Amino acid sequence: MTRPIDITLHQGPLPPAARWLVAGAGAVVRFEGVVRPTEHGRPLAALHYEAYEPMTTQQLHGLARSIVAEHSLLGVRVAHSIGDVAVGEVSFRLDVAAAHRVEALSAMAAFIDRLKQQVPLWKVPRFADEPAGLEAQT
Amino acid sequence: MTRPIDITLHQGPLPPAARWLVAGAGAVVRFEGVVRPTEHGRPLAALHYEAYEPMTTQQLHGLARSIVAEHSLLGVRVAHSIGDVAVGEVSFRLDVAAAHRVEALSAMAAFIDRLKQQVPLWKVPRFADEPAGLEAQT
Amino acid sequence: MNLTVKVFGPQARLVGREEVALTLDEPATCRDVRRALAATEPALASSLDASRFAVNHEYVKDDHRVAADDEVALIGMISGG
Amino acid sequence: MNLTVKVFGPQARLVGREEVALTLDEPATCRDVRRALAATEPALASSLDASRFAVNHEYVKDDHRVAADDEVALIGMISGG
Repeated sequence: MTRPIDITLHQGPLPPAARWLVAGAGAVVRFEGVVRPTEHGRPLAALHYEAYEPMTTQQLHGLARSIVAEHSLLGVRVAHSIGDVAVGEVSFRLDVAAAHRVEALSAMAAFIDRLKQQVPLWKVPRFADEPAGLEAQT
Repeated sequence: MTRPIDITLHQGPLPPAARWLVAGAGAVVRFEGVVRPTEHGRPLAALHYEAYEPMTTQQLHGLARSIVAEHSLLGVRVAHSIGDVAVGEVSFRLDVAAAHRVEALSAMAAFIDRLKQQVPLWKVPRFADEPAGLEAQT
Repeated sequence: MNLTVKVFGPQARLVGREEVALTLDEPATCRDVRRALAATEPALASSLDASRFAVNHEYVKDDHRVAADDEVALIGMISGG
Repeated sequence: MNLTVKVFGPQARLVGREEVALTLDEPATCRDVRRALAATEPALASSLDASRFAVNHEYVKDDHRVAADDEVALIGMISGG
Protein backbone atom coordinates (compact mmCIF):
# COMPACT_ATOMS: atom_id res chain seq x y z
CA MET A 1 0.00 0.00 0.00
CA THR A 2 1.29 3.46 -0.87
CA ARG A 3 1.80 5.77 2.08
CA PRO A 4 1.85 9.18 0.46
CA ILE A 5 4.39 11.64 1.77
CA ASP A 6 4.40 15.11 0.32
CA ILE A 7 6.87 17.82 1.37
CA THR A 8 6.75 21.39 0.07
CA LEU A 9 8.71 24.53 0.86
CA HIS A 10 6.75 27.51 -0.34
CA GLN A 11 7.95 31.07 -0.88
CA GLY A 12 5.79 33.36 1.28
CA PRO A 13 2.58 32.56 3.14
CA LEU A 14 0.86 29.27 2.40
CA PRO A 15 -2.24 29.63 0.27
CA PRO A 16 -5.39 27.78 1.41
CA ALA A 17 -5.21 24.08 0.67
CA ALA A 18 -8.01 21.81 -0.46
CA ARG A 19 -9.24 19.03 1.73
CA TRP A 20 -6.85 16.11 1.67
CA LEU A 21 -8.44 12.69 1.65
CA VAL A 22 -6.53 9.42 1.67
CA ALA A 23 -8.17 6.09 0.82
CA GLY A 24 -9.02 4.10 3.93
CA ALA A 25 -8.41 6.96 6.33
CA GLY A 26 -10.94 7.46 9.12
CA ALA A 27 -9.19 10.49 10.62
CA VAL A 28 -7.59 13.34 8.73
CA VAL A 29 -6.06 16.03 10.90
CA ARG A 30 -4.67 19.35 9.74
CA PHE A 31 -2.46 21.67 11.76
CA GLU A 32 -1.90 25.23 10.58
CA GLY A 33 0.63 27.48 12.21
CA VAL A 34 -0.28 31.15 11.95
CA VAL A 35 2.01 34.13 12.60
CA ARG A 36 0.84 35.70 15.86
CA PRO A 37 0.59 39.49 16.29
CA THR A 38 3.31 39.82 18.94
CA GLU A 39 6.54 38.20 20.04
CA HIS A 40 7.49 38.64 23.70
CA GLY A 41 4.87 41.39 23.80
CA ARG A 42 6.38 43.40 20.97
CA PRO A 43 4.19 43.97 17.89
CA LEU A 44 5.31 41.96 14.89
CA ALA A 45 4.99 42.82 11.23
CA ALA A 46 6.05 39.42 9.95
CA LEU A 47 8.26 36.43 10.52
CA HIS A 48 11.06 35.77 8.08
CA TYR A 49 11.69 32.03 7.57
CA GLU A 50 14.89 30.46 6.29
CA ALA A 51 15.65 26.93 5.17
CA TYR A 52 18.92 25.22 4.26
CA GLU A 53 18.21 23.29 1.11
CA PRO A 54 18.41 20.46 0.25
CA MET A 55 18.97 19.47 3.89
CA THR A 56 15.66 20.95 5.10
CA THR A 57 13.60 18.97 2.63
CA GLN A 58 15.66 15.83 3.28
CA GLN A 59 15.12 16.14 7.03
CA LEU A 60 11.38 16.73 6.56
CA HIS A 61 11.17 13.62 4.38
CA GLY A 62 13.08 11.54 6.90
CA LEU A 63 10.94 12.78 9.76
CA ALA A 64 7.74 12.09 7.81
CA ARG A 65 8.85 8.55 7.00
CA SER A 66 9.67 7.91 10.67
CA ILE A 67 6.34 9.25 11.89
CA VAL A 68 4.39 7.28 9.26
CA ALA A 69 6.09 4.08 10.43
CA GLU A 70 5.87 4.76 14.18
CA HIS A 71 2.20 5.80 14.13
CA SER A 72 0.91 3.53 11.32
CA LEU A 73 -0.19 6.53 9.31
CA LEU A 74 -1.75 6.33 5.87
CA GLY A 75 -0.07 9.55 4.76
CA VAL A 76 1.61 12.81 5.72
CA ARG A 77 1.68 16.12 3.91
CA VAL A 78 3.86 19.03 5.02
CA ALA A 79 4.15 22.57 3.70
CA HIS A 80 6.38 25.24 5.23
CA SER A 81 6.95 28.82 4.20
CA ILE A 82 10.28 30.39 3.46
CA GLY A 83 10.71 34.15 3.28
CA ASP A 84 8.34 36.64 4.85
CA VAL A 85 4.99 35.66 6.31
CA ALA A 86 2.90 38.51 7.68
CA VAL A 87 0.92 38.44 10.92
CA GLY A 88 -2.24 36.38 10.51
CA GLU A 89 -0.90 34.36 7.61
CA VAL A 90 -0.13 30.65 7.60
CA SER A 91 3.53 29.56 7.64
CA PHE A 92 3.20 25.86 8.31
CA ARG A 93 0.68 23.17 7.48
CA LEU A 94 0.76 19.53 8.50
CA ASP A 95 -1.84 17.04 7.26
CA VAL A 96 -1.92 13.59 8.78
CA ALA A 97 -4.17 10.72 7.69
CA ALA A 98 -4.70 7.58 9.77
CA ALA A 99 -7.25 4.85 10.22
CA HIS A 100 -8.22 6.20 13.65
CA ARG A 101 -8.01 9.45 15.54
CA VAL A 102 -5.64 8.32 18.28
CA GLU A 103 -2.77 7.62 15.90
CA ALA A 104 -3.47 10.77 13.92
CA LEU A 105 -3.37 13.05 16.97
CA SER A 106 -0.32 11.44 18.57
CA ALA A 107 1.51 11.54 15.22
CA MET A 108 0.75 15.22 14.83
CA ALA A 109 2.14 16.11 18.25
CA ALA A 110 5.24 13.98 17.70
CA PHE A 111 5.88 15.41 14.24
CA ILE A 112 5.77 19.00 15.43
CA ASP A 113 7.94 18.30 18.49
CA ARG A 114 10.62 16.68 16.35
CA LEU A 115 10.33 19.30 13.60
CA LYS A 116 11.28 21.92 16.14
CA GLN A 117 14.23 19.85 17.37
CA GLN A 118 15.80 18.58 14.19
CA VAL A 119 14.67 20.28 10.99
CA PRO A 120 16.84 23.18 9.79
CA LEU A 121 14.26 25.94 9.69
CA TRP A 122 14.75 29.34 11.23
CA LYS A 123 12.59 32.31 11.89
CA VAL A 124 13.62 35.90 12.42
CA PRO A 125 11.07 38.41 13.69
CA ARG A 126 10.42 41.59 11.74
CA PHE A 127 9.04 43.92 14.34
CA ALA A 128 6.43 46.47 13.41
CA ASP A 129 8.53 49.32 14.82
CA GLU A 130 11.82 48.61 13.04
CA PRO A 131 12.91 49.07 9.42
CA ALA A 132 13.88 46.03 7.36
CA GLY A 133 17.46 45.18 8.31
CA LEU A 134 19.86 42.47 7.28
CA GLU A 135 16.90 40.29 6.37
CA ALA A 136 16.20 42.44 3.35
CA GLN A 137 19.54 41.44 1.87
CA THR A 138 19.17 37.70 2.31
CA MET B 1 -12.73 39.00 23.96
CA THR B 2 -15.15 36.97 21.87
CA ARG B 3 -14.47 33.25 21.84
CA PRO B 4 -16.38 32.10 18.79
CA ILE B 5 -18.26 28.83 19.13
CA ASP B 6 -20.06 27.51 16.10
CA ILE B 7 -22.11 24.29 16.10
CA THR B 8 -23.76 22.84 13.00
CA LEU B 9 -25.68 19.66 12.31
CA HIS B 10 -25.69 19.05 8.59
CA GLN B 11 -27.93 16.70 6.60
CA GLY B 12 -25.67 14.28 4.71
CA PRO B 13 -21.90 14.42 4.21
CA LEU B 14 -20.08 17.60 5.18
CA PRO B 15 -19.02 19.70 2.20
CA PRO B 16 -15.44 21.02 2.17
CA ALA B 17 -14.97 23.95 4.53
CA ALA B 18 -12.86 27.01 3.98
CA ARG B 19 -9.86 27.68 6.16
CA TRP B 20 -10.93 29.01 9.52
CA LEU B 21 -8.77 31.76 10.95
CA VAL B 22 -9.32 33.40 14.32
CA ALA B 23 -7.63 36.66 15.31
CA GLY B 24 -4.62 36.10 17.55
CA ALA B 25 -4.50 32.34 16.97
CA GLY B 26 -1.09 30.78 16.40
CA ALA B 27 -2.40 27.23 15.97
CA VAL B 28 -5.51 26.19 14.09
CA VAL B 29 -6.18 22.47 14.07
CA ARG B 30 -8.84 20.67 12.05
CA PHE B 31 -10.02 17.12 12.59
CA GLU B 32 -12.13 15.41 9.95
CA GLY B 33 -13.74 12.06 10.56
CA VAL B 34 -14.23 10.05 7.39
CA VAL B 35 -16.44 6.98 6.94
CA ARG B 36 -14.11 3.99 6.59
CA PRO B 37 -14.72 1.25 4.03
CA THR B 38 -15.38 -1.55 6.52
CA GLU B 39 -16.79 -2.14 9.99
CA HIS B 40 -15.52 -5.22 11.81
CA GLY B 41 -14.20 -6.39 8.47
CA ARG B 42 -17.57 -6.20 6.70
CA PRO B 43 -17.80 -3.84 3.71
CA LEU B 44 -19.85 -0.74 4.42
CA ALA B 45 -21.94 1.31 2.04
CA ALA B 46 -22.54 4.18 4.45
CA LEU B 47 -23.10 5.15 8.04
CA HIS B 48 -26.46 6.51 9.03
CA TYR B 49 -26.21 9.18 11.76
CA GLU B 50 -28.96 10.23 14.12
CA ALA B 51 -29.21 13.16 16.51
CA TYR B 52 -31.78 14.04 19.16
CA GLU B 53 -32.51 17.71 18.72
CA PRO B 54 -32.35 20.13 20.40
CA MET B 55 -30.42 18.12 23.01
CA THR B 56 -27.61 17.19 20.63
CA THR B 57 -26.87 20.80 19.72
CA GLN B 58 -27.22 21.88 23.36
CA GLN B 59 -24.73 19.23 24.47
CA LEU B 60 -22.30 20.19 21.72
CA HIS B 61 -22.52 23.83 22.79
CA GLY B 62 -21.95 22.96 26.42
CA LEU B 63 -19.01 20.73 25.57
CA ALA B 64 -17.48 23.42 23.36
CA ARG B 65 -17.82 26.04 26.09
CA SER B 66 -16.16 23.71 28.62
CA ILE B 67 -13.27 22.89 26.29
CA VAL B 68 -12.73 26.55 25.40
CA ALA B 69 -12.48 27.40 29.11
CA GLU B 70 -10.34 24.43 30.14
CA HIS B 71 -7.83 24.80 27.30
CA SER B 72 -7.83 28.59 26.89
CA LEU B 73 -8.98 28.29 23.31
CA LEU B 74 -9.71 31.23 21.05
CA GLY B 75 -12.53 29.39 19.30
CA VAL B 76 -14.17 26.08 18.43
CA ARG B 77 -16.19 25.10 15.40
CA VAL B 78 -18.04 21.79 15.13
CA ALA B 79 -20.00 20.27 12.27
CA HIS B 80 -21.58 16.82 12.38
CA SER B 81 -23.60 14.96 9.78
CA ILE B 82 -27.02 13.50 10.30
CA GLY B 83 -28.52 11.01 7.87
CA ASP B 84 -26.48 8.92 5.46
CA VAL B 85 -22.77 9.49 4.86
CA ALA B 86 -21.18 7.21 2.29
CA VAL B 87 -17.77 5.57 2.59
CA GLY B 88 -15.00 8.10 2.03
CA GLU B 89 -17.15 11.09 2.92
CA VAL B 90 -16.70 13.36 5.92
CA SER B 91 -19.21 13.04 8.79
CA PHE B 92 -17.53 15.14 11.45
CA ARG B 93 -15.31 18.21 11.51
CA LEU B 94 -13.79 19.91 14.51
CA ASP B 95 -11.81 23.15 14.19
CA VAL B 96 -9.91 24.42 17.19
CA ALA B 97 -8.01 27.71 17.43
CA ALA B 98 -5.53 28.52 20.18
CA ALA B 99 -2.55 30.73 20.79
CA HIS B 100 -0.21 27.74 20.80
CA ARG B 101 -0.20 24.21 19.50
CA VAL B 102 -0.11 22.41 22.85
CA GLU B 103 -3.51 23.72 23.95
CA ALA B 104 -4.98 23.17 20.50
CA LEU B 105 -3.92 19.53 20.32
CA SER B 106 -4.91 18.66 23.88
CA ALA B 107 -8.27 20.39 23.41
CA MET B 108 -8.93 18.41 20.26
CA ALA B 109 -8.26 15.07 21.93
CA ALA B 110 -10.38 16.02 24.95
CA PHE B 111 -13.26 17.27 22.82
CA ILE B 112 -13.49 14.08 20.79
CA ASP B 113 -13.21 11.84 23.86
CA ARG B 114 -16.05 13.65 25.57
CA LEU B 115 -18.13 13.91 22.41
CA LYS B 116 -18.13 10.12 22.25
CA GLN B 117 -19.12 9.84 25.92
CA GLN B 118 -21.82 12.45 26.31
CA VAL B 119 -23.26 13.84 23.09
CA PRO B 120 -26.42 12.14 21.81
CA LEU B 121 -25.28 11.08 18.36
CA TRP B 122 -25.69 7.60 16.98
CA LYS B 123 -24.50 5.76 13.97
CA VAL B 124 -25.98 2.71 12.32
CA PRO B 125 -23.99 0.88 9.68
CA ARG B 126 -25.48 0.28 6.26
CA PHE B 127 -23.58 -2.68 4.98
CA ALA B 128 -22.80 -3.04 1.31
CA ASP B 129 -24.39 -6.50 1.16
CA GLU B 130 -27.76 -5.72 2.76
CA PRO B 131 -30.79 -3.84 1.50
CA ALA B 132 -31.87 -0.69 3.29
CA GLY B 133 -33.84 -1.81 6.36
CA LEU B 134 -35.51 0.05 9.17
CA GLU B 135 -33.14 2.91 8.57
CA ALA B 136 -34.93 3.77 5.36
CA GLN B 137 -38.09 4.50 7.31
CA THR B 138 -36.55 6.78 9.91
CA MET C 1 -49.06 6.10 34.38
CA ASN C 2 -48.38 5.64 30.69
CA LEU C 3 -45.02 6.84 29.44
CA THR C 4 -43.23 6.56 26.13
CA VAL C 5 -39.46 6.40 25.99
CA LYS C 6 -37.65 7.50 22.88
CA VAL C 7 -34.87 5.21 21.69
CA PHE C 8 -32.30 5.91 19.00
CA GLY C 9 -29.68 4.44 16.73
CA PRO C 10 -28.65 0.84 17.37
CA GLN C 11 -31.07 0.55 20.30
CA ALA C 12 -33.96 1.59 18.06
CA ARG C 13 -32.90 -1.16 15.62
CA LEU C 14 -32.72 -3.68 18.47
CA VAL C 15 -36.29 -2.98 19.61
CA GLY C 16 -37.58 -2.44 16.07
CA ARG C 17 -39.06 0.99 16.74
CA GLU C 18 -38.22 4.47 18.00
CA GLU C 19 -40.49 4.66 21.02
CA VAL C 20 -41.29 2.14 23.72
CA ALA C 21 -44.58 2.48 25.61
CA LEU C 22 -44.45 1.62 29.31
CA THR C 23 -47.01 1.50 32.12
CA LEU C 24 -45.56 2.46 35.51
CA ASP C 25 -46.92 2.74 39.05
CA GLU C 26 -46.77 6.27 40.43
CA PRO C 27 -44.61 7.84 41.69
CA ALA C 28 -41.99 6.64 39.21
CA THR C 29 -38.32 7.47 38.77
CA CYS C 30 -35.91 6.77 35.95
CA ARG C 31 -34.87 3.70 37.90
CA ASP C 32 -38.40 2.36 37.41
CA VAL C 33 -38.21 3.25 33.73
CA ARG C 34 -34.96 1.31 33.44
CA ARG C 35 -36.49 -1.76 35.13
CA ALA C 36 -39.60 -1.60 32.97
CA LEU C 37 -37.53 -1.26 29.80
CA ALA C 38 -35.45 -4.28 30.77
CA ALA C 39 -38.60 -6.31 31.34
CA THR C 40 -40.37 -5.13 28.19
CA GLU C 41 -37.43 -5.15 25.79
CA PRO C 42 -34.98 -7.99 26.42
CA ALA C 43 -33.04 -6.86 23.32
CA LEU C 44 -31.82 -3.87 25.35
CA ALA C 45 -30.36 -6.03 28.14
CA SER C 46 -26.74 -5.77 27.07
CA SER C 47 -26.74 -2.01 26.56
CA LEU C 48 -29.15 -0.73 29.20
CA ASP C 49 -26.69 -0.57 32.10
CA ALA C 50 -24.39 1.69 30.09
CA SER C 51 -27.22 3.96 28.97
CA ARG C 52 -28.45 7.19 30.53
CA PHE C 53 -31.79 8.92 30.55
CA ALA C 54 -32.59 12.41 29.40
CA VAL C 55 -35.76 14.03 30.62
CA ASN C 56 -36.91 17.04 28.66
CA HIS C 57 -33.52 17.10 26.89
CA GLU C 58 -31.35 17.12 30.03
CA TYR C 59 -29.38 14.22 31.44
CA VAL C 60 -30.81 13.09 34.76
CA LYS C 61 -29.85 10.59 37.44
CA ASP C 62 -31.83 7.44 38.01
CA ASP C 63 -33.58 8.88 41.08
CA HIS C 64 -35.16 11.61 38.92
CA ARG C 65 -38.98 11.54 39.13
CA VAL C 66 -40.80 11.30 35.82
CA ALA C 67 -44.27 12.54 34.95
CA ALA C 68 -46.55 11.39 32.17
CA ASP C 69 -45.97 14.53 30.15
CA ASP C 70 -42.16 14.40 30.38
CA GLU C 71 -40.19 13.68 27.25
CA VAL C 72 -38.05 10.72 28.28
CA ALA C 73 -35.20 9.50 26.08
CA LEU C 74 -32.85 6.58 26.44
CA ILE C 75 -29.34 7.76 25.54
CA GLY C 76 -27.27 4.67 24.92
CA MET C 77 -24.78 3.23 22.44
CA ILE C 78 -23.85 6.73 21.36
CA SER C 79 -20.95 7.07 18.93
CA GLY C 80 -20.56 10.51 17.46
CA GLY C 81 -17.47 11.76 15.69
CA MET D 1 43.14 24.78 6.45
CA ASN D 2 40.64 27.45 5.54
CA LEU D 3 37.00 26.59 6.11
CA THR D 4 33.79 28.57 5.86
CA VAL D 5 30.86 27.73 8.11
CA LYS D 6 27.36 28.63 7.02
CA VAL D 7 25.17 30.22 9.69
CA PHE D 8 21.43 30.90 9.51
CA GLY D 9 18.53 32.72 11.03
CA PRO D 10 19.09 34.40 14.39
CA GLN D 11 22.71 33.25 14.49
CA ALA D 12 23.37 34.90 11.12
CA ARG D 13 21.92 38.11 12.56
CA LEU D 14 24.10 37.78 15.65
CA VAL D 15 27.31 37.53 13.62
CA GLY D 16 26.12 39.96 10.94
CA ARG D 17 26.72 37.62 8.02
CA GLU D 18 25.81 34.19 6.65
CA GLU D 19 29.25 32.61 6.53
CA VAL D 20 32.11 32.65 9.00
CA ALA D 21 35.65 32.03 7.69
CA LEU D 22 37.92 30.01 9.97
CA THR D 23 41.52 28.84 9.80
CA LEU D 24 42.10 25.46 11.46
CA ASP D 25 45.08 23.22 12.05
CA GLU D 26 44.82 19.87 10.32
CA PRO D 27 43.47 17.35 11.02
CA ALA D 28 40.35 19.12 12.26
CA THR D 29 37.05 17.86 13.60
CA CYS D 30 33.77 19.61 14.24
CA ARG D 31 34.92 20.03 17.83
CA ASP D 32 37.72 22.24 16.51
CA VAL D 33 35.23 24.13 14.38
CA ARG D 34 33.09 24.74 17.45
CA ARG D 35 36.08 26.04 19.45
CA ALA D 36 37.19 28.29 16.61
CA LEU D 37 33.68 29.68 16.17
CA ALA D 38 33.47 30.45 19.88
CA ALA D 39 36.77 32.30 19.72
CA THR D 40 35.99 34.17 16.49
CA GLU D 41 32.36 35.02 17.16
CA PRO D 42 31.61 35.82 20.80
CA ALA D 43 28.02 36.66 19.80
CA LEU D 44 27.43 32.91 19.32
CA ALA D 45 28.52 32.03 22.86
CA SER D 46 25.03 31.59 24.31
CA SER D 47 23.71 29.42 21.48
CA LEU D 48 26.72 27.43 20.35
CA ASP D 49 26.45 24.63 22.93
CA ALA D 50 22.90 23.87 21.82
CA SER D 51 23.83 23.91 18.13
CA ARG D 52 24.77 21.01 15.88
CA PHE D 53 26.88 20.76 12.76
CA ALA D 54 25.86 19.44 9.39
CA VAL D 55 28.57 18.41 6.98
CA ASN D 56 27.49 18.06 3.38
CA HIS D 57 23.86 18.31 4.51
CA GLU D 58 23.99 15.52 7.10
CA TYR D 59 24.08 15.95 10.87
CA VAL D 60 27.41 14.80 12.30
CA LYS D 61 28.89 14.34 15.75
CA ASP D 62 31.63 16.60 17.04
CA ASP D 63 34.34 14.02 16.36
CA HIS D 64 33.57 14.11 12.64
CA ARG D 65 36.63 15.07 10.58
CA VAL D 66 36.21 18.03 8.26
CA ALA D 67 38.03 18.76 5.02
CA ALA D 68 38.51 22.08 3.28
CA ASP D 69 36.02 21.19 0.55
CA ASP D 70 33.28 20.08 2.94
CA GLU D 71 30.13 22.17 3.20
CA VAL D 72 29.90 22.86 6.92
CA ALA D 73 26.79 24.42 8.45
CA LEU D 74 25.97 25.46 11.98
CA ILE D 75 22.44 24.33 12.78
CA GLY D 76 21.33 26.25 15.85
CA MET D 77 18.38 28.21 17.19
CA ILE D 78 16.07 26.38 14.83
CA SER D 79 12.37 27.02 15.19
CA GLY D 80 10.27 25.63 12.39
CA GLY D 81 6.54 25.17 12.53
